[in-house]
Amino acid sequence: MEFKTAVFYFLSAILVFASLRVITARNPVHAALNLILAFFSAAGVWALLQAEFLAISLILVYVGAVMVLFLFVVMMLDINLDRIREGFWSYLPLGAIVGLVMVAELGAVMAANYLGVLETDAPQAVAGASNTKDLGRLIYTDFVYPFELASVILLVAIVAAIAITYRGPKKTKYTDPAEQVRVRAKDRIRVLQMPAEKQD
Amino acid sequence: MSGYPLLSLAIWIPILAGLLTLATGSDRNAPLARMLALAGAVVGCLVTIPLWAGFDLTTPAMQFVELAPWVPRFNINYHLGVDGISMLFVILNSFITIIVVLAGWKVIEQKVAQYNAAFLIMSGLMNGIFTSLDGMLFYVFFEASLIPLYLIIGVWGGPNRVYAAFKFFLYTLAGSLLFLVAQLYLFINSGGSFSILDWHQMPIPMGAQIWIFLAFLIAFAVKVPMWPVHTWLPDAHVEAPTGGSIVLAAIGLKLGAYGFLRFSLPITPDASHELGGLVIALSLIAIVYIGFVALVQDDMKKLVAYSSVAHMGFVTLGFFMFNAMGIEGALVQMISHGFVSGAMFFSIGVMYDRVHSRQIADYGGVVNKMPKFAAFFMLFTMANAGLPATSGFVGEFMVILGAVSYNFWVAFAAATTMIVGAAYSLWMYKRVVLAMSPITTWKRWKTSPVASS
Amino acid sequence: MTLAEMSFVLPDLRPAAAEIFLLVMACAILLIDVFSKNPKRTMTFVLTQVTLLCCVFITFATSSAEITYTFSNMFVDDLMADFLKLLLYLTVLVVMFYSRAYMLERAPHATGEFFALTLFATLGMMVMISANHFVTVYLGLELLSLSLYAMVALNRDSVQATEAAMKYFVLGALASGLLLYGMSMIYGATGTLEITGVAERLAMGVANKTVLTLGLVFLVAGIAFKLGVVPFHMWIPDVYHGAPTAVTLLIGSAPKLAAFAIVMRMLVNGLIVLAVDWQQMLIILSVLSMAIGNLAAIAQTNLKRMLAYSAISHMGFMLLGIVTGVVGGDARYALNAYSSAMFYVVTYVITSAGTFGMILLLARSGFESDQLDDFKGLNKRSPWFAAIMMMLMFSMAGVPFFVGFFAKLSVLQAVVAAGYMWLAIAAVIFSLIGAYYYLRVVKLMYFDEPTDTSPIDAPFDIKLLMSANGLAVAVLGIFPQALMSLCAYSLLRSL
Amino acid sequence: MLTLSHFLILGAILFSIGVVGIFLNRKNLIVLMMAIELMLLAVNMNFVAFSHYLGDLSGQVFVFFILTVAAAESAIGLAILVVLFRNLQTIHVDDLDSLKG
Amino acid sequence: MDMKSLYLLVPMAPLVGAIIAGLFCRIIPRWVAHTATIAGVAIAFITSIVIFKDVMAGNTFNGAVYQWLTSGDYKFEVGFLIDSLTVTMMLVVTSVSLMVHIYTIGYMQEDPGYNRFFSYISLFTFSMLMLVMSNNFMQLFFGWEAVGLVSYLLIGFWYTRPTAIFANMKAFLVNRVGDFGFILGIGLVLAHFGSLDYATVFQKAPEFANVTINIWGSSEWSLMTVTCILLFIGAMGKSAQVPLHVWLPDSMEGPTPISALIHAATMVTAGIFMVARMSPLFELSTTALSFVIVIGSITALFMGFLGIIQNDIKRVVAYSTLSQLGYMTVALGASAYSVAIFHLMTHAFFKALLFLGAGSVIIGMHHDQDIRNMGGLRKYMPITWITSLIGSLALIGTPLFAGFYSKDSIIEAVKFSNIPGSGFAYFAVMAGVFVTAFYSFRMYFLVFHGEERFGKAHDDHGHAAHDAAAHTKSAHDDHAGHGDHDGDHDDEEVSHDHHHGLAPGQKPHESPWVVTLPLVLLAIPSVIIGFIGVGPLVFGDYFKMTIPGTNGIPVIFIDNAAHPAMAEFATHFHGAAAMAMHAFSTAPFWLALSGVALSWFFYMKRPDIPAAIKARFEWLYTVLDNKYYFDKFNEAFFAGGARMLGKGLWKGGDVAVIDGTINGSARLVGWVASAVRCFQTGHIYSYAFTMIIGLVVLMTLWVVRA
Repeated sequence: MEFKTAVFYFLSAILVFASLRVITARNPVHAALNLILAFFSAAGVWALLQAEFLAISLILVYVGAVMVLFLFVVMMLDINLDRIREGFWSYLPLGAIVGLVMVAELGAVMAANYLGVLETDAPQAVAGASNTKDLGRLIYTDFVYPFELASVILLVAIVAAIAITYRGPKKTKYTDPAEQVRVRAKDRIRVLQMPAEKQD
Repeated sequence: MSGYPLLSLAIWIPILAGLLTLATGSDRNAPLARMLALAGAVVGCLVTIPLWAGFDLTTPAMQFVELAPWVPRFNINYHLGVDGISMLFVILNSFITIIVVLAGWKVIEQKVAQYNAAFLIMSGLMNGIFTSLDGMLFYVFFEASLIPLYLIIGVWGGPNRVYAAFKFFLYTLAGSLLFLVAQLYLFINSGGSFSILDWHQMPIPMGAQIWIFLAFLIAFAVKVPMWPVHTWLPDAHVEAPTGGSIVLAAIGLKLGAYGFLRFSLPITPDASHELGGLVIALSLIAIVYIGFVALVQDDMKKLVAYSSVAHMGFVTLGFFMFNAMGIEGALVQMISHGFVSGAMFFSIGVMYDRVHSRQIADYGGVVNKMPKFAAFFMLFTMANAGLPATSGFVGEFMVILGAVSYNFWVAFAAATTMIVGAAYSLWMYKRVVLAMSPITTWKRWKTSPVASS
Repeated sequence: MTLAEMSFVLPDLRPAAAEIFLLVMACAILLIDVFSKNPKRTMTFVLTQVTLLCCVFITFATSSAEITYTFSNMFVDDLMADFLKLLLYLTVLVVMFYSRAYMLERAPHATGEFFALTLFATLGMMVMISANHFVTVYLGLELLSLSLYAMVALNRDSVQATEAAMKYFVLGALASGLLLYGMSMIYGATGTLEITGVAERLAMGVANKTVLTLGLVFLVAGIAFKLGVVPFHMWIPDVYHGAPTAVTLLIGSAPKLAAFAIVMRMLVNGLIVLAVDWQQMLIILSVLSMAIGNLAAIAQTNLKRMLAYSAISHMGFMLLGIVTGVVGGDARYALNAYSSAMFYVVTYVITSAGTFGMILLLARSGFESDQLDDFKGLNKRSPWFAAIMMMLMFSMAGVPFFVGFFAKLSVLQAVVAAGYMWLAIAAVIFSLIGAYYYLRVVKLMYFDEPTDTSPIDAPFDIKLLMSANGLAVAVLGIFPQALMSLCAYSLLRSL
Repeated sequence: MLTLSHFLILGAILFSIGVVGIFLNRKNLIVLMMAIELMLLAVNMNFVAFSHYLGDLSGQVFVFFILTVAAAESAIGLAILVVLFRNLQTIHVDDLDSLKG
Repeated sequence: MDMKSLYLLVPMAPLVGAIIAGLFCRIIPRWVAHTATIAGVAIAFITSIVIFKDVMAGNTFNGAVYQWLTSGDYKFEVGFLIDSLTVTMMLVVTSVSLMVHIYTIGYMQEDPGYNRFFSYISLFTFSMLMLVMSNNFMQLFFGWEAVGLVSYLLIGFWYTRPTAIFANMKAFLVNRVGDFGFILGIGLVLAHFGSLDYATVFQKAPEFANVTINIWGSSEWSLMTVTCILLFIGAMGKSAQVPLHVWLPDSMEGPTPISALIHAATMVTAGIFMVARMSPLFELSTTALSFVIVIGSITALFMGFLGIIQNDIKRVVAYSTLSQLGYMTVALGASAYSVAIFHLMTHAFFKALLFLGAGSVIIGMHHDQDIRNMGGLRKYMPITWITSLIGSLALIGTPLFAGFYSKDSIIEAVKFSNIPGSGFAYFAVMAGVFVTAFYSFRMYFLVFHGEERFGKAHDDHGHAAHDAAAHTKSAHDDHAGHGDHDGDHDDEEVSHDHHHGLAPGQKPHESPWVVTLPLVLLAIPSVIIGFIGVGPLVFGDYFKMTIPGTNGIPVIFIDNAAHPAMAEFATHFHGAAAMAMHAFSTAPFWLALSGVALSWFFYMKRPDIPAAIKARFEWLYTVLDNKYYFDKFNEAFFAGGARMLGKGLWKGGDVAVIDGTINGSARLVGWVASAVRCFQTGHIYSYAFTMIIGLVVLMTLWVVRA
């Protein structure tokens, strides 16, 4: 087994283990940390595939930004840890079966069709070519349209996140006389019938 | 004569009049709505008179044909025309509309405009059905006519009206959807034509014919209605207001029979012969079985509804024996049943409006209060029982005679209606019009504002 | 690598003029809204509508019968795109009219954002419609989805709305994952991400069939989620139900056009060689959708939820048109089939906009009017709107003379033409079951006595638009030819 | 020797874990989101691998966009989560059942 | 005026009268109504005489006057066949009808439905004339049903009486059973002969003598037998042959004039006429004739027995009518068609006489019909007495009276008949003579002779046959009950009993001249018609003229080779007078005489004996009193059975199975819907799971395939 393969298996093992921990961890903080670990390993695997730029972006963007955001939210929300484990094991067999079936089928197809595709068969990059540079060229030329779209998506994400969560400054209190005139009695008082809420 | 699109007028005048009536809105304008509706119905009926007058009896071809592309994408044409059979139905329908508007004149006090509009629109749609020479146009009218009747039953109907309305709508829709699929098959296999006349010319292999025939059968059997898909009819009749019952009986049921004539027999002639036995068996069950069921009904409308099923059994029986006598008898029976059952329901409505009960047990001795009515009701009852010199007789007589040459026992079973039909008609007449009256009814009768006639 | 290779040639922007204009305007509106003090957001609203109207003109002006590719073949402009976009603008325009009062009432803080996000969502749909590349499909889809996720949650104090948003988000992300996985497989098998390129590679027959099929399964799953067909429909009822009605209206109408577009782009334009496979998959999904959708709708008490299930069944029915395009390798009927599906979608969008609009029309402050029982005795309260609603319901049920009938007819004839007689029969049987619950709405409006007798309180413009919408259903039902031909014409070149 | 299928199978395993994570997890919505991230990671793995073995960079560009979108998606998802938590005081998956039937 | 117009005039004149009296019954005064109708019938009668003369001169006619409809090759026409048989019937019908019309003026004078009644009986005359003048089966059936309808209307004339409206329904329905067979018979004729025209059918009939048809399984039946039996079933209904006789006694609920006109003289003989008309068909099937003769003889004998125990004056006459119809049927069965027609004619006169006489008695008794309340009326109603005596004598077959010739001819014909069943028939008609004499004179003695029992307070005993409630009203005008019901006694409206009777001390009076005149006019033919008619009608050439339009088929066709009875009988006939002389040495005369004597002994001499016999043979009395339980059986088996079957089919078939299936499938859909709904649990994981399962299934399907 050549070195590269060994590295792959090593990273893969970590990756799979960390991924499993993500979905099985009791504590969401642990899950998040495991996810970070998984991203690191994945970045390693991508490096094996000569996708250096993406490997680094993964760490920078994901681990640096997204996962921190995750952790931040996890910690901000006061989560009731007692209930976290309940009912896990009873669903596991079913989940495992479905998961294994998927893996088996996908794996079978991959193995059957791509086991013969060796790394040496892959078109070798031109010596001295920079992955980052090539990507950059593509993104700013051929992919300029998606690139713009991606920016719009980020803009939407910003607007949306703010629109949803931002409660607004409580300073301005204005009244609208027109609204006040137009108001009707039944707008003021509304009799609600509420079902007794379950205490749980 | 042919300069005017008479058939279009017969279809659209009632519909436009209906919309106009609808526009009068609330019940404050009820008198206006009634007048408008009556005017629409009368004009709608008047335009059908030239059809009668200008009809050329010497040719079997379609007359007063109108042809214009409607949906060229599917080669659906606005193709109208009448032959001797459909012409009669157009006139019958337009005439019945006047009756219906009049029948609801005093009685309907709620949502008058909507009531009359529903009937007028339905009348136009029915004319559309009878005059369509394009399969899809036929279907469109056929199904659209469900809507007004659904509303009529549901809005102005009796206590169990919701059940009846749904049953009516879904039953009929179930049948007609298969009909739609069959039509599409024909459309595809005729190289993209919805023209009924084209389909008449089209050779279809036997296997396909059987399927098409069965699809047609289900659609039209529900509408006729034939046993065992008849159970919507008693419910619909019982719950519908008088006008609804009249239209349903006089015109609604004819649609199925008309469908057999226009579609099943000419388009799938071989399958019709092949499966004629099935239809005949069902018809005979309708005649005998339903006859007995009618005998024991406590509700007048239900009784007449069941008797309608039995009478329509003669129509389908006549069609599928494939002799001239049977088919002509069936045609006569169709027309006759239109008048007779319409009149029966009208009569029952007249009594209902005074006593507010349809239970036979609540009546008796009506003749003492309304002798003229009793005489007319006698006439209709006798026609319902198929007495000679009434229209009810001719059809049954011819179908039975036709049946004898088809098969003796078919005729035998069909002829039992001579006894059973008379039994339920006369028994009802005896209990309702003659005989003594239960005291309760008389009390109610007296308090009724329109007790004298 | 030379400098010349690095040079950037400005792509032809003309075909994408509408998108660019919309994006600019959306950003501008965002900014203007921030500075607008008007609590009724009149400016934002008017600008939004003006933008959409301008887009109508731009698209109309730039449309041509030729198929134009731009942005390195990532963007395609053909007649189908133009037609769908025009419908899209109009739909969104109508949706905005219906929604304005409602949103001002329910989410006054975010009404401006509502308009902006709607525009972004519209942009997303436009991108999807014009996508010729998996990346653009994906980005358009996400642009739409993210906007919608946020809009569902705009009514942020509502438990139901936020719950719906969460569900929509999680399931939507799952679906995106499936779609991406499918794209990756197809990329692996064909070596390209460009849809027309995929088609070329497939036509050459170099691709690995197994991998392609596997990718196809994932792709179909992802698309099925967008269309909302069983078993990828689970989000539909909850989101329709939980979202603010205005958002439900948006989700329930315009995105169906975009979903249809990506079906056409990816499955028909890209993977037509695999038609046998995806047609069979879609047949299964379609039958399941018609069954589950119609059955579950019967048991509903909430009108929005009922309409959600009805949407599922309608999308199932629409798929019937898609699955009959290629018969035994023979694509003779393709135009007929796909244009019937398109006609179905278009009519569904019109009808669906009307029904949700009706709920909005009847909703008041503190009263959602989304329960079936809220429609009791509507005929007494307002005969006109009861009649409109009745027309919409009968159109949904496929009863003539309403446009829904011709939609069903055109799809069914495609099915029959393809020889799937059993499929046609199954479809009509499920339509029959479906008719029941539409009839029930009519029953509530006409046969029952009203429990709530308050008059209908809605702005005049909405009433007018609502009437126009209802009448459109009837008028298109009487004269369906024009729309049918448009559908067929717009697809003619794109196949 | 590393073959393409190595990477693809790794991607498949990751994808399955992500998928299973979504429906196995009945506890925490955040974990659900993480499972989604795993799925996207698996997709990215596929793209990168294919891209490498095909010698075509567009796969990697796609990954780039997926990462961008995933980040935006997370932002919105977390925003929804926060609002939800404000309303429900919980992000327990089981508690999200006011809409059903 | 050409003959065709004259033929048309015969039925149309009464129709016009009926229309005038009927349509304007509320406007026109009574005299207009009866004048118009009587004029109509009188015109018909006179015209009939003219036509009779014409026919005698050999001018027969067969042709259509109106084409009703055509269906394929078949034509349905209204047409007339005028020959000796037709014209005989026309004369009988119009003359009796005329008498009844006149009589009605007196009988119905207090009835508010006066105009309506005249309209009905004129309408009936029209229908009956159409029936007898028809030249085809369809018109025959029309007339057949039309007379049934009018009979229905007239039996229920007093429609507030429950018994009347029950009786009319019963009459109609039982007749419908007959019509059921009749129409099938007509259908067979049409199916095989291809025409409904008498002449055409008779012409073709011999070709079909040996044709068989497959009715059931593999058994082949003779076409003519089946057809004739079916046609005869129609006749059984109309002519009240066992077991379809049950309606006739009940039909006595109608006013007496129509009992005379319809239920004695004309309508009930339609069946006899029809079979005689169809003689070219019946002659081709000995089996059918055998069936006819057996049915006829059962009716003749057993219905006579019932007459013995009746106490209602009209019912006695009614059972006698049944019995006499049986005689006619026996004659038909014995191929003695001419004898049957002859008896029909004589019977029409003397039975109309008896009924009208009974009616006169009823008027005199103020509508009490119980003969036990009468007695000694001869003093008070002399004309009625004499005419009734003549009628009774004619009925029992006193030599020289009309009934003698016809009845003895029947007995003789049966004696010579050789078809299966004629032996029994001979016994039955012989025994019938005695029975007839006994009950006729029982009635005669009880009514006109002996102790005066009227004017006493009488209990309701004996009214059982009418099951009327009580004598609550004394006013006559309540019969018809309409028009004058104000709100006050609506609620107490219980039963308008028609039987009021004389108040104590009141004496009966002779009826007015309009009543007695018809009695006298009918008494004349009752005496003489037999003497005049027997020669030409039974043995002469009268019925041997050719049916117009056929190739020499006589009006009454007898296959002398197969059925030689008439031929043989003819050899024994040596003139009317000789026949009367000869009678004193034959059994029938002595049987009749002993019947009369016995009744005199029982009811005049020793009135205790009948009571003793009744006590001794209680069971026999019960059987007779219940009319052999026919009514009870019909009520329980047919009516009850039909109702039960209907209920069963309705509740079991329609409601349970069909609606059960429909509603069940709707419920099933509903159930599935709520089950489907359960899948939408509201939990994200289950949604995701569903998606994944869907994905895995699709994947599995396609990967496994690949």
